[in-house]
Amino acid sequence: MTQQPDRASPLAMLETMMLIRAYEETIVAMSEAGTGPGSCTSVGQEASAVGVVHALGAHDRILTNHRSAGHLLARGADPGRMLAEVLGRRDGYCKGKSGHLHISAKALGVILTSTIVGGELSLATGVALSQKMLAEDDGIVVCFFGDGAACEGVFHESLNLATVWELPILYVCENNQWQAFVHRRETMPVDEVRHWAAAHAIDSRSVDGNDVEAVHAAAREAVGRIRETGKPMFLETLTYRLRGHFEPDDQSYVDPAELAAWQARDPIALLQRRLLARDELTAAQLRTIERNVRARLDDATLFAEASPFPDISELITDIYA
Amino acid sequence: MTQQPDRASPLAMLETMMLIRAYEETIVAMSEAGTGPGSCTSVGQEASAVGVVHALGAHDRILTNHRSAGHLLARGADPGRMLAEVLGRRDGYCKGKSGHLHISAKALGVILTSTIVGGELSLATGVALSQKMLAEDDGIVVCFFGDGAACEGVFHESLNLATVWELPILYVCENNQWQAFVHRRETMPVDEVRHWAAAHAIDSRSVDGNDVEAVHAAAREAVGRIRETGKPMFLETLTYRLRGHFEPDDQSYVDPAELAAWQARDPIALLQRRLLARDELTAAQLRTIERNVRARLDDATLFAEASPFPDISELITDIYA
Amino acid sequence: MRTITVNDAVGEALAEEMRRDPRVLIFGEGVATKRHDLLAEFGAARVRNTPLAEGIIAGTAVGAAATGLRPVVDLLFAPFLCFAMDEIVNSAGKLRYLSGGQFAFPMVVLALSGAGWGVGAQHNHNLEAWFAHAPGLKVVMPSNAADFKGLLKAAIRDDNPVLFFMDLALGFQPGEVPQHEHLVPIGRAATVRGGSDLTLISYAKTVHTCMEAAHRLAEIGVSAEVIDLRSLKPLDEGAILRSVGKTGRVVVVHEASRSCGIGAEVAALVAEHAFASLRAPVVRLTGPDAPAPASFPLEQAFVPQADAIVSAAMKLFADIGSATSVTHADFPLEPA
Amino acid sequence: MRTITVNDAVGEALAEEMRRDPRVLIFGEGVATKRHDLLAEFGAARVRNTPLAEGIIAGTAVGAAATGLRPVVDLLFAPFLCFAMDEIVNSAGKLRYLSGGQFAFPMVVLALSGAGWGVGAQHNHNLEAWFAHAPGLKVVMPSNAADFKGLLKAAIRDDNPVLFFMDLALGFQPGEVPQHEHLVPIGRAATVRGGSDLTLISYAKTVHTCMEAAHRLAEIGVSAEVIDLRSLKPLDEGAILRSVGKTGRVVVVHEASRSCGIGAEVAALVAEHAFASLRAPVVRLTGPDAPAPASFPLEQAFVPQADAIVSAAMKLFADIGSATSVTHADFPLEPA
Ligand SMILES: Cc1ncc(C[n+]2csc(CCOP(=O)(O)OP(=O)(O)O)c2C)c(N)n1
Ligand SMILES: Cc1ncc(C[n+]2csc(CCOP(=O)(O)OP(=O)(O)O)c2C)c(N)n1
Ligand SMILES: [Mg+2]
Ligand SMILES: [Mg+2]
Repeated sequence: MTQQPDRASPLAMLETMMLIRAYEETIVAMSEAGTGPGSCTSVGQEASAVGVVHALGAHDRILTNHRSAGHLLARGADPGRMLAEVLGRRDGYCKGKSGHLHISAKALGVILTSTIVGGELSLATGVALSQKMLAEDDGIVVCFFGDGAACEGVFHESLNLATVWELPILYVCENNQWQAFVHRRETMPVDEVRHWAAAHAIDSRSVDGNDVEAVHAAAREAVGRIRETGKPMFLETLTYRLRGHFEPDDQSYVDPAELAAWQARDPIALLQRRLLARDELTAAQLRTIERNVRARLDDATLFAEASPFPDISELITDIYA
Repeated sequence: MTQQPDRASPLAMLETMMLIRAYEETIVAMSEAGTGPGSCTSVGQEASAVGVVHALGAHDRILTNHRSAGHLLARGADPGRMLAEVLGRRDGYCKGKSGHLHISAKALGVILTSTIVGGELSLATGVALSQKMLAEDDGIVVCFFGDGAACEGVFHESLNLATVWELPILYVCENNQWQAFVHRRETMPVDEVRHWAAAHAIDSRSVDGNDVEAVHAAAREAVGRIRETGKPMFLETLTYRLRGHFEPDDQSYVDPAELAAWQARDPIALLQRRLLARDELTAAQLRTIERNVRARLDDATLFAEASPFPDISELITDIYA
Repeated sequence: MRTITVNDAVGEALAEEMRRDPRVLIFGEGVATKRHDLLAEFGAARVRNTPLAEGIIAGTAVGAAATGLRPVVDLLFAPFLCFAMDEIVNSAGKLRYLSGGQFAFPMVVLALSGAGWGVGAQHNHNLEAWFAHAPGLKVVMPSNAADFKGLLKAAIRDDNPVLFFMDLALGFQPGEVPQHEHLVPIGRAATVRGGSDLTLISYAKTVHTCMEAAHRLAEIGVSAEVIDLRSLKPLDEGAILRSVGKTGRVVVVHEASRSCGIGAEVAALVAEHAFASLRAPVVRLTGPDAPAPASFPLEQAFVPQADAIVSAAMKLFADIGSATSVTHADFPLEPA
Repeated sequence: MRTITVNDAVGEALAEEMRRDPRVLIFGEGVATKRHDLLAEFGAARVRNTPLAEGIIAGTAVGAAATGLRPVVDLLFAPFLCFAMDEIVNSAGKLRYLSGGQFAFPMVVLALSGAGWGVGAQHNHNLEAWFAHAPGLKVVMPSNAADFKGLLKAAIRDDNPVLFFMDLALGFQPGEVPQHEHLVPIGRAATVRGGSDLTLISYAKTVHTCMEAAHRLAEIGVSAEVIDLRSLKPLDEGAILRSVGKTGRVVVVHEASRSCGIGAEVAALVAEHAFASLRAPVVRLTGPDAPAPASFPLEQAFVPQADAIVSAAMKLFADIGSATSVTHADFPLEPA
């Protein structure tokens, strides 16, 4: 499985990150205007999503959770169909039945999104078992989850089974320091989930989750190792949830100093500054990307808002196969 | 909380261990004769039960599981009432409703025995919370469970909560190498559960579970530390299930060499040899203990078999408080 | 009397009971963050955030309840109870019995469910019937602010595990709540409207839909009695049978799915114990046997509506011999 | 035809389906140890022991089913399902729907329950109704060797999650099973005895109790039809309604507790859709609303007996007006 070289380029990653941000901002605007529902945005966590997903091959599979927009868009999901899903419309990836919380897109290999925190961890081992037993290639499984999910017992059950059965899974813990309205430090004795993972004899690392190049390098290495050994690995992206848990959220319970410190490390601004400084990006290019992204989101919004609601008869379809 | 000095003496511990063995042999004999049900015996694990329980004070509380006879007897439970319970009789600790799998004895501080593997781990934190918030003394909670239970996610949830809330719990993992019909090595990547426990920032140790003096020393130290700090500790007793999972069990799936090696380390024979060698026990004393224990079990059997079955009306009592 | 919302009624019940009894405490994911008034008044030992792990939250409550505390745990949305079933069903529900009565489990589990937020089936699943089917538990699901307050206070004082289900759509609904101490006994239904021709039986938000239907039925000359079950276990069988004994016609309405739901229990009870009084088929009007969709119009359609209740009721006055299936939105009977 | 035990029928079904379809695999705690014949024939990749963790066993099955495998998982005793509810109910049951039909979940969950081993309520709890109440699942619970085999094979071939409950007491019961390929469609009840005066409806081991009762009723001139539901979801509503249409009298019998059980669903169905045919109250005869005790005589008393069925049936021929409560062993209606 080879990577399209451009997917791995910092510029490609920047564009995807900016697309994700613009998408989430669109959702927030709709929610504020009362034309869309609340949602769990991935603002601040774009580097984690893009760094990992841009390191995957076409046959790899992804499981994700309630904060999935970044993973889906990085995988190439159409923002129009995603928005349509968020709005509960017929052209959404799940015909509007999911709404924003459990969007999956089988054709893109985005399998089994669960909004039960920990659900994705319980399912990932089975998807990896299929990869191992049925796949003709060396496809692996990436399972995205949060620091909160790591507190559910099924996190340990999943890692243990993956170890014992030697399943090709990259566990990506997006440690954004928050678990809904509870700070991570209230729920675990250490700062990094990787200590828990390592106890399962899994190769476990953490990386600056706001530095997309660092995430991408770590993910590429991990993916390569998993293809080679068939064994699971654990990668923790240390990042921050810059907006609240669920829109709207006034974040009154958040320490302003902590928030400000992480805002100063916004992953998109960080990459832009770095690329400008390295002369890999010009101000004009940046404006072009911005315009492209804006245009895609405008189209997406038009598409989504034009999509009709599902017919009431859909209430009882897709229950049984 | 001070210990009765004699409870801590090797001789006292030997006698309890022999009582437990005789009890389990009684159950096995009944089961073979068809006069009693099958059960999960603790044969081979007596040192673990006695070493720990003899280190506790009167206000400490115990939670245990399906393999609980040793813990109960070491705590001073009446073998007659235990046998009556196993036989489903009215004078059993639970009026015959439990049978052998979930015997609890509130008056002895043996709280909430669960035969759902992992159940005791999910309950221990609450009992410890009561000790911490309500108790006038420095009572602690001991939670006994097996290596299999450590595979349930709730093991990790329990240890994590105990750490985060600083609960006075001594977790005692009786690692007997078997999880029903599956060898421990098939279910975890390391030989000792303590590696999993340590990841929760809990002071975690393992000890030769067939050496009652070693277990007792480790338990006393742990109990003292918990009383001092209020924080949980983890103690693993490395031992072996000398009989099958549940009577009758031909152990055809067990490696005979492994079984023989552990039989050679039978905790009772080991202590007897050691005490005889140290001149702390004479052959005559040993015979006396044997006779005492035998007599207690004979009485217990008579008591249990004489106890009537509960009245059918008991089917619907004790459901609601 | 004064008017407060359901959410405020819940807050009052918690505060009053914590004030009254120092053994009462509350914990759960975000409880200390969200209920800062309780935290301020009762301190960090009695108002606790937890790690994100429903199993150990519930298990801790069970262990604490057995040994002298009276915990209330907030497990957020009903589907998350799926991670706490062992602790609630196998431990809290059974260990009193299995121990021969040595332990009691005075604890309350709070959980939200029902349509209204467009979050789909992993947040919205009406699971109350599961707990009515399991031994040793009590289950309540109120419909108005006064009952929320009075039943929650009673649940906290009860020596048994009580599942307290909160219909999400009711949270901001205002209602009159007595100023003084207000307790509602568990196990007692409320006849919220008297009537003589037929009985509408429901609980939670669909009680209001039944009231609307009853109002419309009155306009066309049909006198409908409306019973709000409030307690789903124990069920107030006397109140149900008395009403049916009078009216001879029943429509049971709830949002939860039909198969083995509370409506099945009520219908079966009536078919056995009020058979001689029955003048028409016992009709259930329930949510479909489907996961709850997120899409707004589908989510709305999931919930039984007053129109459907009125037309189901009207059919009961037709000739019995010709009485045919009346199910919500005419969904097929079989899932396949 | 030849006679084999229920356990052997299960073993045959597994072996035949694994032979037929390489995507079928089985795993669980001790599965590879206990089913060494399957291990020998199909190898360690398809017959696996697991760590002791029901949640991940079930979750792995769900993930595998969504992506091309057809797993069978053995979760041992039904109460252990409490550790796997999220995976079964929130994932397997809902993710097809929530994904707009993108995924299917062809998987089978095996679980034992029922009296007969004296192991108490944490091993013995008849939970089948929970899964009949949850969307997206199928539930079967056979009563004889042939149906065990035929339904298990059908369950493995079904593209949906199927809960396969095995009544513990039946394991060693012999029965005739066809030599050749034998499939029993899910969703179809069996009329195991024809009759005209009343219908006894049951499933699992109490089908045999109903047969015994029918036999005794025949001796006193009452012709009882006996229906073995076999599938609890989908329920064969047609078969139930046809029989009641003929007999006008129904007793539903099961070991599971009454409140919101399968019997409630059957009774409610009849009370709605066969009302005009009913000539007597619809009676349920069930296990008490109690945890299952270990003590032998209590455990036996937990299960509905033929005596009680006969006397419940006889009461249905008394004057309707005087029909009174007929519940198992005359337990009080309310739990309190
Ligand atoms: C089993 C379960 N418990 C609780 C919730 C409610 N909830 C949704 S997201 C969330 C926080 C999750 O934290 P984390 O896993 O760190 O992910 P993040 O939201 O930070 O991305 C909670 C508590 C849930 N959806 N599922
Ligand atoms: C949740 C649950 N799963 C499975 C079982 C069946 N079971 C009873 S004991 C046992 C093995 C337990 O192993 P371990 O915890 O090591 O205890 P041991 O029996 O070795 O003392 C199993 C699988 C159970 N009782 N509960
Ligand atoms: Mg987080
Ligand atoms: Mg073990």
